[in-house]
Amino acid sequence: MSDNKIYFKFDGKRYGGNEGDTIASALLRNNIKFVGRSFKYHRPRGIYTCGIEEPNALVQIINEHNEPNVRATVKKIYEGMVVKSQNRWPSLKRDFGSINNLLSPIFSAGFYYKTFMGPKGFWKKVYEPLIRRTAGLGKPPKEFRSKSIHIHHNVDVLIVGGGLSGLLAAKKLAGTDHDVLLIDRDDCLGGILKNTKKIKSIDNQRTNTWVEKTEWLIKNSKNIKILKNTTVTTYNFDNHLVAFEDKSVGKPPDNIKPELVLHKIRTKHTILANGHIERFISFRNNDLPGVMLAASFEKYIHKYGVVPDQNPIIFTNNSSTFSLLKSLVDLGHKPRAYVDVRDQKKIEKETLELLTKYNIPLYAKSEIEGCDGKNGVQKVSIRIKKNEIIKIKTSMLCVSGGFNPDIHLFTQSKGLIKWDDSLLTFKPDKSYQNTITLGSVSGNFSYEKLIGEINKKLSFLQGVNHLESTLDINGPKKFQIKELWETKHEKKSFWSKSFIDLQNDVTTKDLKQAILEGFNRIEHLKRFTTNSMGTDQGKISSINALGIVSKILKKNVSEVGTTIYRPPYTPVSFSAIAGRSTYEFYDPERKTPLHTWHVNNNAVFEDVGQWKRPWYFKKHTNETMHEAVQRESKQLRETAGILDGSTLGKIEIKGRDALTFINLMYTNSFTKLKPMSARYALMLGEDGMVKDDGIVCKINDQHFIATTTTGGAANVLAHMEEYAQTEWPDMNVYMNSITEQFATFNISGPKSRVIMSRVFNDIDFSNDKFPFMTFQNFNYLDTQIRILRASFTGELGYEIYIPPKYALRLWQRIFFYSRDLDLVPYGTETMHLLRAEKGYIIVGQDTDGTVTPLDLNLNWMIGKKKKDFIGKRSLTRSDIVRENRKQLVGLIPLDKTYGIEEGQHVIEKENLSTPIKKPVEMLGHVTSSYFSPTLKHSVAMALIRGGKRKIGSQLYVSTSDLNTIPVEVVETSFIDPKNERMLL
Amino acid sequence: MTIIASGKGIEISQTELQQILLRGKGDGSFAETINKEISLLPPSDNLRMISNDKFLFAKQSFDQWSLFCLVEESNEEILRLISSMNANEEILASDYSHTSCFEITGENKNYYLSKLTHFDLRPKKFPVSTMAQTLIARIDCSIYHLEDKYLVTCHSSFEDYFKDRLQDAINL
Amino acid sequence: MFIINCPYCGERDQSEFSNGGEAHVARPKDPEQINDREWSEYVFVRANPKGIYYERWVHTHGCKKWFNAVRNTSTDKILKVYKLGEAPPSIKEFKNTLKSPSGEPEVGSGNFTVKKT
Amino acid sequence: MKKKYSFFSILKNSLSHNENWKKMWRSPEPRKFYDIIIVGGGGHGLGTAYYLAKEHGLKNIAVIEKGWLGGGNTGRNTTIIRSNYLWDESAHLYEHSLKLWENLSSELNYNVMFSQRGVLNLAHNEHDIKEIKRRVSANKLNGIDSYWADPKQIKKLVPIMNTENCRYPVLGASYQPRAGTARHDAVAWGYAMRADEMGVDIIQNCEVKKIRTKNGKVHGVETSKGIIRAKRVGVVASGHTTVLAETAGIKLPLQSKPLQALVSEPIKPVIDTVVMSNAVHAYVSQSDKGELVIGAGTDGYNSFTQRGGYNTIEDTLRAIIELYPIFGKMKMLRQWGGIVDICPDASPIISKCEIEGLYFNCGWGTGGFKATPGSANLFAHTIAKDKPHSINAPFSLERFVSGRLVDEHGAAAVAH
Repeated sequence: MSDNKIYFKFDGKRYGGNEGDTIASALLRNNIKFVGRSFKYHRPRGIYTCGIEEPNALVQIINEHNEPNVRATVKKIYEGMVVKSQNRWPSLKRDFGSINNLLSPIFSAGFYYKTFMGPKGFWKKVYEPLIRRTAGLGKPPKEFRSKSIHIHHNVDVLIVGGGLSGLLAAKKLAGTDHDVLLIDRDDCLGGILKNTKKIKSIDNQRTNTWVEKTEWLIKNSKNIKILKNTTVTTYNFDNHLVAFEDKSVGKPPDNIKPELVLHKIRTKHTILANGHIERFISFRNNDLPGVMLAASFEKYIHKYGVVPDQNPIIFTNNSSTFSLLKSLVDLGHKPRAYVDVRDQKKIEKETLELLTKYNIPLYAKSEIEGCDGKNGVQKVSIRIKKNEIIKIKTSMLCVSGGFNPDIHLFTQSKGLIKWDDSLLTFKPDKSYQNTITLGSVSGNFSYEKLIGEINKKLSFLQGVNHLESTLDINGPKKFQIKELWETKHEKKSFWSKSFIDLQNDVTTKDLKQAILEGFNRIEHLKRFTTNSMGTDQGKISSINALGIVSKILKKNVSEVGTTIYRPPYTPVSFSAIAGRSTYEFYDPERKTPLHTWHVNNNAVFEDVGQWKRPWYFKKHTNETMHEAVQRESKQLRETAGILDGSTLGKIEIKGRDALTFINLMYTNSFTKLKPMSARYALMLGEDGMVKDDGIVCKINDQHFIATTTTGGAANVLAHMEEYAQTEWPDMNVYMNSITEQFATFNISGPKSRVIMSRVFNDIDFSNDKFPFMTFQNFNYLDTQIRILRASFTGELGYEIYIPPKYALRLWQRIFFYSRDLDLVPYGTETMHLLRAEKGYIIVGQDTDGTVTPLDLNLNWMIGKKKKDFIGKRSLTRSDIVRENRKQLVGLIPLDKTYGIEEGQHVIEKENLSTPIKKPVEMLGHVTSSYFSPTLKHSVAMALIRGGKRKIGSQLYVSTSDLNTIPVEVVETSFIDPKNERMLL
Repeated sequence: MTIIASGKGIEISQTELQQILLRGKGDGSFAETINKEISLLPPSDNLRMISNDKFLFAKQSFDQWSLFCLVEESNEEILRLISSMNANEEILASDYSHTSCFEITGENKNYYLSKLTHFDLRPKKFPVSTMAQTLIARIDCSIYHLEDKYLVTCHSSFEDYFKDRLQDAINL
Repeated sequence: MFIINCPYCGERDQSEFSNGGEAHVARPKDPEQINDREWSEYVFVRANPKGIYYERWVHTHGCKKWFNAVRNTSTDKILKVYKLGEAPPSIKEFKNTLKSPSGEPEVGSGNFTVKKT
Repeated sequence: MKKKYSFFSILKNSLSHNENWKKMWRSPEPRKFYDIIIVGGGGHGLGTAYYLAKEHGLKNIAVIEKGWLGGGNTGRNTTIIRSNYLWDESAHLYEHSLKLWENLSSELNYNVMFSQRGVLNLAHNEHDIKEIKRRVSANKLNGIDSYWADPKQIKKLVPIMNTENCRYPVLGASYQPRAGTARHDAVAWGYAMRADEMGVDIIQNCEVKKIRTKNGKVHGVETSKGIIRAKRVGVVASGHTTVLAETAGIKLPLQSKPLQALVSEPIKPVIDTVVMSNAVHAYVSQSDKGELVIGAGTDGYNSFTQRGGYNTIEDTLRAIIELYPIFGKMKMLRQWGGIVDICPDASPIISKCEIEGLYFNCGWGTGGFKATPGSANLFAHTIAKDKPHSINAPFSLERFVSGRLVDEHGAAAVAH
């Protein structure tokens, strides 16, 4: 075929469409009207609208995404697109689920709350699986990592909607100092100018010409940016709006370019010019394919050049359908009938003239009772008098039940709305934010007044242009409507239905039943019937539901109120909201200056916060973690080991009052600590619970360097800053995070002194010159390093602090100088094992936010003479001084071949019944447990009730398979309790 | 200076700059101590930057400044500077030279950065010779508006991630 | 996501800040002198009003400075921002500010969208 | 007259075109005096009234609700139910509740669709593993069905989960098979209906403005429908509890924060288990309608606007597609916020206070829905007997003074 058609498949059959066609317009072009099945009753459904408000025509696109629930009325076709109808099996025409329609009388509103309750176990095994099988519309999508980006805008004015009002507003702002963003959800600007015949000309120009010229003017104004194919979905506080732009209009998806762009807009003023949405009327079988909203029908004609049907019946309760009538007759098509609810006297003369001129039957003061047909409209019943119904054959019925200003965004902004008795709808009343509504969204349905409205409402903006335009309007100038929400059925039947929510299959009967059962509040009604909870959020029907309900309750609609319009305006894909900070960019990997060395030396990494830390180093590919850790630990205690400790937090603290400050932040006292000495320090929260620990180095009374845990680094600095700024602003103290300015190596083991002396041959590392818990600064190459003698392993040890640039070189130098000494690089797991052997705690493992220093036997770390420090007062509360609190103890299995599992509980009972029926009394839990390669048995720490007094006694530890292991309660220091190795 | 990405009216390069993070009261004694060392008075207006041919000096908040060496100094000299400043007990000067620095130039730099940050880069809100601390690509950054470019700094542990994000954004 | 006007950095998105709870709760000068109940009130109890709230914020992803703000917790409107050490503005200053976005009850939430007539 | 629901009642009503259903509850005008007033018509409040009438045989009870029944957090949560809490006190409380859930539909003769589809709490790092293993062990010894699941078992339960190729791989999980979800609205409606049948007055659209006290005793409440006297008043007003407590001069250690949730468009079933993750913060289940129900984290500031930060929604969906890449093309249908009242130790308060006859049930934070029947049942006991049940005794106000907190922060971070 040599035409320039775009070919796509729908349910396996190939069709051609035009460029710019949506799936819906292309299907209509091919005379396909039946496109899907409904949610609950599996009734045949067609194309109801021509846009975002579509409740029915949801399809699945079969491609790399398998995107479900795509609105056929929005999504544009591309060459080779494969489209499938949803919620039917095995095929659209023969659908097994349509049996539900027969059962519909018992599937009444909320029926599931009243049954499926017994017998016991049936809900889980029988009913729910059955219900779940019927769940959902489309099938799950496939994994496809599309690239969606976010773009932030900071502007002065945002205009939502590039239709007539939006364009005029933009014109008013063109060339001014305001930064303006104009957004339209269509692929072209113009709105009703493009979609209807409502305006004949503007300033004596054809509407299309006017739109083009205006767009050109806006584009050249430099202060206005236009975004098309972009839908504003969310209106947050402080004029923060979110919109998504479809970048793949008419293109298949790829994962190279962004498919969707999420625009996050912060603006000073928001102009909502986003128009209105036509609503329907409920009548019998108002869901049949072939029923379509009138303005949508007209949009297909003008925007897509498709006439869905040449001789439809038009059914209206208002003046707007003139435009559709005019569009049809101008093309030489003749509607089969024009049904108007209103009295002939009330129908506008322009409409009457057209009807007469083209000899179109008018049924005034009449209504559609219903329509019939298999898989589509074939016959329409018109109630022309109270008891007289006539039937006319037709395949399409165009309905207009009036218009709703599209107030979704306005209410999201928390603006107040009010009911308008002449328009029979809600319209904006009072803005809450800097929000201006223009045109039909503001409830102004009269084009004559539009220029005046815009000039008036935007005059407060500085330096704006004065608009002077003349609009030549086709047909009735004033919008007129008569209330009609629902028409009466001819006969009462179990199966006849008028729908109020097409997507969720909610009927007007359901509404009545809900009210009968007491759900007379609109939110209850919504939740009980699921009305307006579909993917369209009841855009064409929710006001109708209010109309029907208020009639039943005999209240006015304002009293009934609306449900809350919840963002987003229209569904937005998760990946668009997530943006680029996902997949490979989900969260940063923080790397130490030695990261590459670790990778090259077969480190297996552990995630500690955002940091990547070597967990252990694999000596050879078959080495297990246990083997590696045992090897590393053993080696270190025999010779020496080196750990990359660069992730530990480091805070430099300085100021006249630094000493006072440090004394308040930590439990320990630093007053008597000599300069160039260090102390292991505990930090508490104000609740007295251990928050962090680390080593604090005192340079002098005005200058300290504190280290923190890796995970606690940011919090500790923030904690210090908070107290310094808010509680003691008069204290002269400053702190900088220097975590990233120094790499840290921890070298420990009996050979560490030899290694250090070889690497730094001009430094005296002897016990006298370099005692435990002191530090010194040295020049190294052209920089400075700091060496601290400290240990977390219980062995002789040193910590080196060096600027990152020099780190790798020094690290390699250390290995070079210790090549005959079996220096072993070790990771965090070995560090944990070694410190556990020594009985040192890890904050966050041996503590959990409920542990005080007293519970940890760390009373010695509390500066007794200090009047105050953070958390001190809490330590004397009644529950904190209770003797029977959980206290840290050591555990050793009586049978040394048994391992103790971390996280298991310490109990007094030897035997556990299985299954456990009655709670077993637990004394506490195992916080740390490792197999000690040095001692050749498990060593564990546990927090147990009254632990201090239980030392020496025998207890049991549970296992994950609910056995127990007898253990002895011991002190926590398993190795070298006298610290001889460390002080070597 | 290494170019890490370019095209579409943007060029991003990585650079190394010696930097000192200064804390202090900002009073006369503070200014004097600093001035003695670098012959430049610290800017007194918040978020302001001043510079001479050797230094760029930015005030980050009421008690915090960052000082960049525009001409590379010897390391010893930087350490000497820091230690002289620290001699004043009411000043904390920390060597911040191990911070990752990027320069972003080109006429589309604002549009480009709008893919990575909500920060309002319009010249009327973020004029030349001012600085800001904000989030770019979810990372804490400082951004300095120089005549025709932005200087962006972040902690070096985030460097790989940040670079990847910078490159990614240019392509999308 | 509202905007907070950091006294040092200017207007920034709320996502750059962390909230520090009620403002003007001074740490007891001499904690040893107060009883357990008073101490527990200091540690655990903070005001939680619906309406005008004096609170603390810190510009976590900016200058890291703390400051105070007056915000209406039923509208999330920040009515005033002031530096630490500055005297708190009198509550009278906010008498005429909007109590809620949509005239909802002061105690209840309601979340009305329709104007009550 | 007692309403009896069954398949036959549905069939019978369908034959009369569903035009003869009875009202589920009355809409009475408030009386001048009640023995007991429950403030707050959510699941907890309605349930409290139900148990007061049913288990304690008390009469002359009113539930006063400022809006509509179940319109607060009852109707805004993500409906997760589980009892695998760390501390004994919490485990007993939530297990008590879970047991009541298991029989609730039949007890109320109203299907609350308690669906025991199991809950997974994921571990993404060594610290998570340690925390979860400890919790699983504690649960087991407390007689709660709780298991450690390795990545293979997780993958079997949730094949769509990305356990390996992500920033924080899934290293394991706790699994509680008896946990699950329920239809949140139905719980409120079911309790309301049965409480109403026993004579409880349910008064909607009536806002309590003040709790009246006299000489240290509760005296009644001031409402938008006038003063109503009462001997005892139980406050179950979630986010607004502090506002009410303040009117009686009581300061509670609670902060009200926004918590958001969202649902996707409905799709055919693809995930049958409830999955929660702390480190990759999001929780998800799929409703019987096919929507993915997704919960976010709380925002860090106090607010009564029922609206949170958009960045929180963004972070939640980043986490969701990190764990379930196939959801990239799912669409968010609705998002909303609730106001949660959070205690410093992330555990609730079910307690008397220094005013005689005034009781509080609050501080459920992000996890109150699961506790609905248990909380209601124990609160009813506390009010009826004027002293706590042994299960809720640890959840007193006094614990903040003594320091005997029930710190569930570990669990609370995922306690939704």
